[in-house]
Amino acid sequence: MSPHNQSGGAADRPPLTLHIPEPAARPGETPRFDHLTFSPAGSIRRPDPGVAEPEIRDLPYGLIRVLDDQGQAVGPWDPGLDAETLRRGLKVMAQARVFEDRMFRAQRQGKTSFFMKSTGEEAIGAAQSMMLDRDDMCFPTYRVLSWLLARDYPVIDLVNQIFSNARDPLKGRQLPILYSARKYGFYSLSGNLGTRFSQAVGWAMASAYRGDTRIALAYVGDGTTAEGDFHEALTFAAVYRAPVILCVTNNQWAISSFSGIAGAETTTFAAKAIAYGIPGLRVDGNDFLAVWAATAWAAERARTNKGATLIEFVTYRAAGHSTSDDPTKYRPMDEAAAWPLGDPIERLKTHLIARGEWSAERHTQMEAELAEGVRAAVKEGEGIGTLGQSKPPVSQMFEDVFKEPDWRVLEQRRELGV
Amino acid sequence: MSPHNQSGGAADRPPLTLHIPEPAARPGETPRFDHLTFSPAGSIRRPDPGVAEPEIRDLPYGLIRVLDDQGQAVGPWDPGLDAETLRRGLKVMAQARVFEDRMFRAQRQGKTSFFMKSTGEEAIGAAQSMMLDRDDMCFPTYRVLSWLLARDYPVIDLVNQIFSNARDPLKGRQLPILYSARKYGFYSLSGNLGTRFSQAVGWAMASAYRGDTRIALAYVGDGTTAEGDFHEALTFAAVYRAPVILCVTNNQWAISSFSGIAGAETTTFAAKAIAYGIPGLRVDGNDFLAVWAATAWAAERARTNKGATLIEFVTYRAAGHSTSDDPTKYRPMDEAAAWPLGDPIERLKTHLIARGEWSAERHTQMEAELAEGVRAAVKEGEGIGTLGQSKPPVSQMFEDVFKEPDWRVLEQRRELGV
Amino acid sequence: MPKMDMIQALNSALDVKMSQDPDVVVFGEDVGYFGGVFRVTDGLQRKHGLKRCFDTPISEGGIIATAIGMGAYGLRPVPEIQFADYILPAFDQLVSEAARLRYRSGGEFWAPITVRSPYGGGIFGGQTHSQSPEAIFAHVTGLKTVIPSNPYDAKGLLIAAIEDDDPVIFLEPKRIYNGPFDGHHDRALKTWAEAPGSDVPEGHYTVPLGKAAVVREGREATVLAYGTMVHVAKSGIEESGVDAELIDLRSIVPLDIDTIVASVKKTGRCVILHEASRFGGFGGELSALVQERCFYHLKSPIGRVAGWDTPYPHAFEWDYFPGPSRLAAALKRVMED
Amino acid sequence: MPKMDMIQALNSALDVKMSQDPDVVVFGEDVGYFGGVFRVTDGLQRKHGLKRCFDTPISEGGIIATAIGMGAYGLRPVPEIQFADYILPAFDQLVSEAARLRYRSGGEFWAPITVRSPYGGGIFGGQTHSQSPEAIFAHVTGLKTVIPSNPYDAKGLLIAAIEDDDPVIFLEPKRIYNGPFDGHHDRALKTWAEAPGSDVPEGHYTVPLGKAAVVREGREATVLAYGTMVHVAKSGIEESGVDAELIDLRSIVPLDIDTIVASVKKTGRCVILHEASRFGGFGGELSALVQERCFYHLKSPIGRVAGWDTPYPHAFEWDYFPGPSRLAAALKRVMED
Ligand SMILES: Cc1ncc(C[n+]2csc(CCOP(=O)(O)OP(=O)(O)O)c2C)c(N)n1
Ligand SMILES: Cc1ncc(C[n+]2csc(CCOP(=O)(O)OP(=O)(O)O)c2C)c(N)n1
Ligand SMILES: [Mg+2]
Ligand SMILES: [Mg+2]
Repeated sequence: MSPHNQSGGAADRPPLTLHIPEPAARPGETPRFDHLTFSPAGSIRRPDPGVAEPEIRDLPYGLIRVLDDQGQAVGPWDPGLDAETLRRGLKVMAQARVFEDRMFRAQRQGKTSFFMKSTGEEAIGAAQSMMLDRDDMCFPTYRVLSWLLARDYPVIDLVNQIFSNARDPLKGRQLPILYSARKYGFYSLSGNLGTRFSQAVGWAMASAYRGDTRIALAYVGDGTTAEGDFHEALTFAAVYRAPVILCVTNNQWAISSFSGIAGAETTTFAAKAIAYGIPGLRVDGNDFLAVWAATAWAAERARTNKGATLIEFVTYRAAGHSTSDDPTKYRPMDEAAAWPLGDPIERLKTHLIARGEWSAERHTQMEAELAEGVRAAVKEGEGIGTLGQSKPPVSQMFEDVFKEPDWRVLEQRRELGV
Repeated sequence: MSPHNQSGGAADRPPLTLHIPEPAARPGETPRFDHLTFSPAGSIRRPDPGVAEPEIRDLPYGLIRVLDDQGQAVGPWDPGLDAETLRRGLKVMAQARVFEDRMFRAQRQGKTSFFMKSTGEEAIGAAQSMMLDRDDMCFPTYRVLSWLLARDYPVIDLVNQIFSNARDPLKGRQLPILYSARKYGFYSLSGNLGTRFSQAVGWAMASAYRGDTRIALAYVGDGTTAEGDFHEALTFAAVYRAPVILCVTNNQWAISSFSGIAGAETTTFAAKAIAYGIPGLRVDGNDFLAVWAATAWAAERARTNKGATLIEFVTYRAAGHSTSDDPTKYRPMDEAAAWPLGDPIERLKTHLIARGEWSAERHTQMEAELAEGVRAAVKEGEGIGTLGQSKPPVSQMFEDVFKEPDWRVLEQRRELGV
Repeated sequence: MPKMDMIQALNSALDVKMSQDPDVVVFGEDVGYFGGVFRVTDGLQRKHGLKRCFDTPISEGGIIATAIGMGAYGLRPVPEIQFADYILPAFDQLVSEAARLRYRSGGEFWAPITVRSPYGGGIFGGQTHSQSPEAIFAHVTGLKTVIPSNPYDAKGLLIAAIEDDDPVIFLEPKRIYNGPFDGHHDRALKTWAEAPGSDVPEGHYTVPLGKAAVVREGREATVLAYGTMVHVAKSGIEESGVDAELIDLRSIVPLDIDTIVASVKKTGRCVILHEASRFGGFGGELSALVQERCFYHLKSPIGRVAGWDTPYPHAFEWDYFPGPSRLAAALKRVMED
Repeated sequence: MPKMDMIQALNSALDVKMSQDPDVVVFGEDVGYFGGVFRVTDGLQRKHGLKRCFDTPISEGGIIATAIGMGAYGLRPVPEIQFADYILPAFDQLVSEAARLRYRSGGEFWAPITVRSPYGGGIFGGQTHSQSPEAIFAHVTGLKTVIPSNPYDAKGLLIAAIEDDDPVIFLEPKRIYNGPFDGHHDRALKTWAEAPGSDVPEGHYTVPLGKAAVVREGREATVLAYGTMVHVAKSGIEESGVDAELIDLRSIVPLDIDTIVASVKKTGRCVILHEASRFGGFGGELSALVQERCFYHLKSPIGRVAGWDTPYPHAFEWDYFPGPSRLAAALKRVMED
């Protein structure tokens, strides 16, 4: 007999049990966020961006915040931005919110097939778009409309894309909001999750290969971190020290599943950086200043050939997942209101007012102007046509499969008579 | 103008450069391992297996070792095994080495198509196979022959599989050494890397789902950790607290690429555990006692519903990658000899001799007996036939595609006349 | 007998099997508490418990790998992939592992998994919520691929798939979840209650894999279809005025070659209809098989009507979708030739 | 003109392009210092530098994703996947991303990548070093798939693929890397030096994608083949005694339909030969196309000779491999029918 089972036969052992994570609260229950750590604003040290990774393995477990509960900017991460910049950020965020509310209704009115909002998460795209260079490239998710708005992407082009009408810049080929806007540093979106995260690394490697100065930024949601692409992106980014900022937008939910199903029951997403020996920052995603500061830190690292940074933005998906979703089916109705990090627009507004650089009146007026601008753009888009009433020429269905069409496409065009 | 490019236009920036990791030494150079940390034997603390993960985030950066340079077992990880068990382990390792050397030659003699050795890594499969229960399941790589030998898998069956002959237990369908041995707790191997790592998690979840007591063990090589499957395995294991031990056999090389290409230039594979909030142990893979102890620790955790552990075994692939490989093309000829953790067989032998439980003579005699046993089995296998001279009935090519053949297979059998 | 739509029928199949067999376990993205984005797993977690119907990380590769491991242990996992477009990250697990496990292990291990996934177009889902990937599965030795076209079949086939000891890709035509869409997108959608195939027994029954159904008998031509296209074919045949026999393949692997060949030998003409893009699609295999076995009976070339060889385009849904008129035109063509 | 084998010709293509175009970058598992397990990238790192030919992590998904990102930036990446069996972990990146990027972005982004990968059987590589996955790529709108059969074409096609602005899957029949294997495994392997197609110019030239080659003219039947099977077809035709025309497709997407149709219209008979398993293989599409376009010229059913519908089995290499005798038998069958 071989000396197996030294530790006792199976018979003595207690039965195993399968653990299935469950969120703290379901509909009808009181919202709770005690599984999350929220460090006080200003409490996390800001190491030099050139710091070696072993020195900062605590950072993924803290929460970098600049704006405190009174709207003051505090601590070492305060990026010291001027009021002009902040007002611009505020406007971009407010515009995103107004636009999305409007288009959500348009979808409900049957003007398009589908829509998604970024409510509560507007600070992320806005601050990062403003902070980075024009020729850097963002590999977006569907929740970073504010990136485009911060770069003055024409609202009418958004509307036309969403309506898939004759002026749709994507020629009727894409689901609403899956924009592509090369000139605005906004890579082609697609419905499948995760796959562009690793492409961003390749893009950044190409910039480094050429000896250029452009860096890349990429997003995934908390849920999407579980895809293999996430790991591949981090691995390649770390191995080749790619100049890329890899961001996890942890909005607590992935459609109906909470962040614990994605692996955050007992740890943070920022901590995933440690696996790869790169810095991981955990940042208040509803704090425009903290987002900016963390991005600037990571960008400096990238631009000085120190390689990639992983940033987790802690935020909350205040709206439903999409127009196809009803979040009251799986989480407390008032969970958004209970979210401890508040609303990014309110927080920046409060800060500006506290600085004497903004007022409730100016805010109201700004919102009215933004609403008017959006209304005008939507009207213009409706004039061209909503989904089904207007579309690009059907020949566009057959273009761009390849650079040059092959006989199949030519024959099939003939068959359809277009 | 929007306030972009605050941090300066691209023109001011220094050019980026692409970093490509390179090993410390190439052919003709002096072997160097200074990128690795080797803690002294006995120096790493042994926390209670029930410990919470945040308490042990230092462990992935140390190296758990029991046998010191004099062959003494030292420190808290000493599993306190009796000499009988250790002699058995020694024998299994020696048998693996003798067998592989013999079959490597057989391949060179044209008796089969392909072969791979585990030289220098025998302690891992041997200790883990002996330590775990008979009804636990190993999801192997092609370098854990010692697992099977430790469970007395018949050598003749190995030989027949390698020769793909009429008695091949896998019916001629698999490349040599891609064994499957359910009764021996050895899951079906396949040529594609990584994919079984995540299946092991499902297997372990099934055991927990049923309330059984069986746990799973899975291996990947250092190179294979870069596959998406690795991340998926760790994610599911962590989320569902699966009773599984996930092992990375870091033998420094992946065919011709060194561990830095897999992401270990500035960190360890064990540290990947931190990303998932599970324990990560970094263990001397050439130290039979350390392998045993770490496995026992992780098994206890798994069996008490504390979930998964990631173990990195630091070892060295002393032979070429396979019979198709010539390692002198890409690494120093004498790198194996310079490996700081020595040879697992020599180290256990020295320990047993130091304990007065073994002798050089007994060792020589054992090796002779093992060689004789292997020779006899190979002879027997050759009697049945080597590759091309003997094979299972051709009808076996058509069996087991599905449980029941469909008309395609039936027709094609008829067409081939079998 | 109760009336069920496709979703209810599929839900009932899962419920029946979970009630009968403790080894049946259901998981996937949003399938647990929420009950699935298409509601197919609605109520199963509440009824059968957290561990028998649960949410997974967004990791299709991980979902299928986990299912294979569970299947190898002895369970009968029924993972859901939220959209068939998202099976691709798990393609390697399906092809290199699930499909090959029994063969390569000499029969020691196998993966009795049933991968459910909504597929197909017609819902303005754009490029990644509309695709029909069945051809790439059909080519993989060791995988079965099943596609129901009505509630009765959906339930019976799903139960058969779960009970099958081989890996089954179970593609659910999402366009007909709620009613038998016949391609006339400008008309009101019929409900299942008014349509055949919606009388669904509450309890256990199976529809065997590998048996096609002759949905409409005819003498002049044979139409081969599956999924949503069965309904499109019905209305296309009507529009054409051709007395065509309509065969609902129900499973493409195993394929009911006998029923196909018997029909084409009778009619002498054949049109194949599928949503997937045409080139390299499953229609090619069907055409080749029919041609090989019925060559001397064929009066005209076998026709194929399919999606165009482009990605699936949002605004051009109805230009892309192979609707009844395109089938009718093809039928007329095979009659003229 | 120098004589080259396939490996030398492919290496030369890479070298030529790397010398001409700084945007061409080569990477993959073991391709850097070592030069690739089949030696196709041998010497490129030494000559062109560490950054232009380098090793990658073992992560096919990551390799292709990285290549796509680089391609979108403006480079022309030529990633290697060590064996075509291992493309599958990258299948999603190829299908959902590389193939669709140009279309979905309205032409703003595209992925000018060339994915090289050794494929096919005949080397006792067992299940996962022998497969022929071309059919699943051929079905993907937006991907091109190229398969050379001799050194001259290999170099010219690879250069054309690298210069092409669309994603190209470049499958290298590994069985003929060193010589034109004709399926007679019991005879000594010919070297390329003795065979046609081995005179390979040192410098730049292209063989256009989408142009088949008529390798042998014939009057009685048409044989369609690619890769290793071109050589098998030659010897199978000889064995059959049939005066068959042999067409080497060279690329299956784009497909040279005109050459195929012209030949079958001339001969009236057709046999398709490929290594991949038969059901759902690319032979189905070819058969369907030929049947659709040449129906009234066909004198007998189109034949298909292919791998059996089983996984690729180690010991049964030559029972599985569709060798010359199986082709000869099929040719005789189409002549008799
Ligand atoms: C590969 C893939 N799998 C599944 C889906 C379906 N799906 C769309 S969004 C979503 C949830 C994503 O959650 P998260 O990553 O947290 O992003 P969030 O929506 O919260 O911003 C899922 C499962 C998909 N689009 N792609
Ligand atoms: C999916 C996949 N990709 C690539 C290969 C080719 N390959 C076989 S072994 C190997 C190296 C593996 O290295 P590692 O994981 O370190 O294991 P080791 O051989 O060192 O034990 C490679 C690249 C493969 N078999 N499967
Ligand atoms: Mg989320
Ligand atoms: Mg290794």
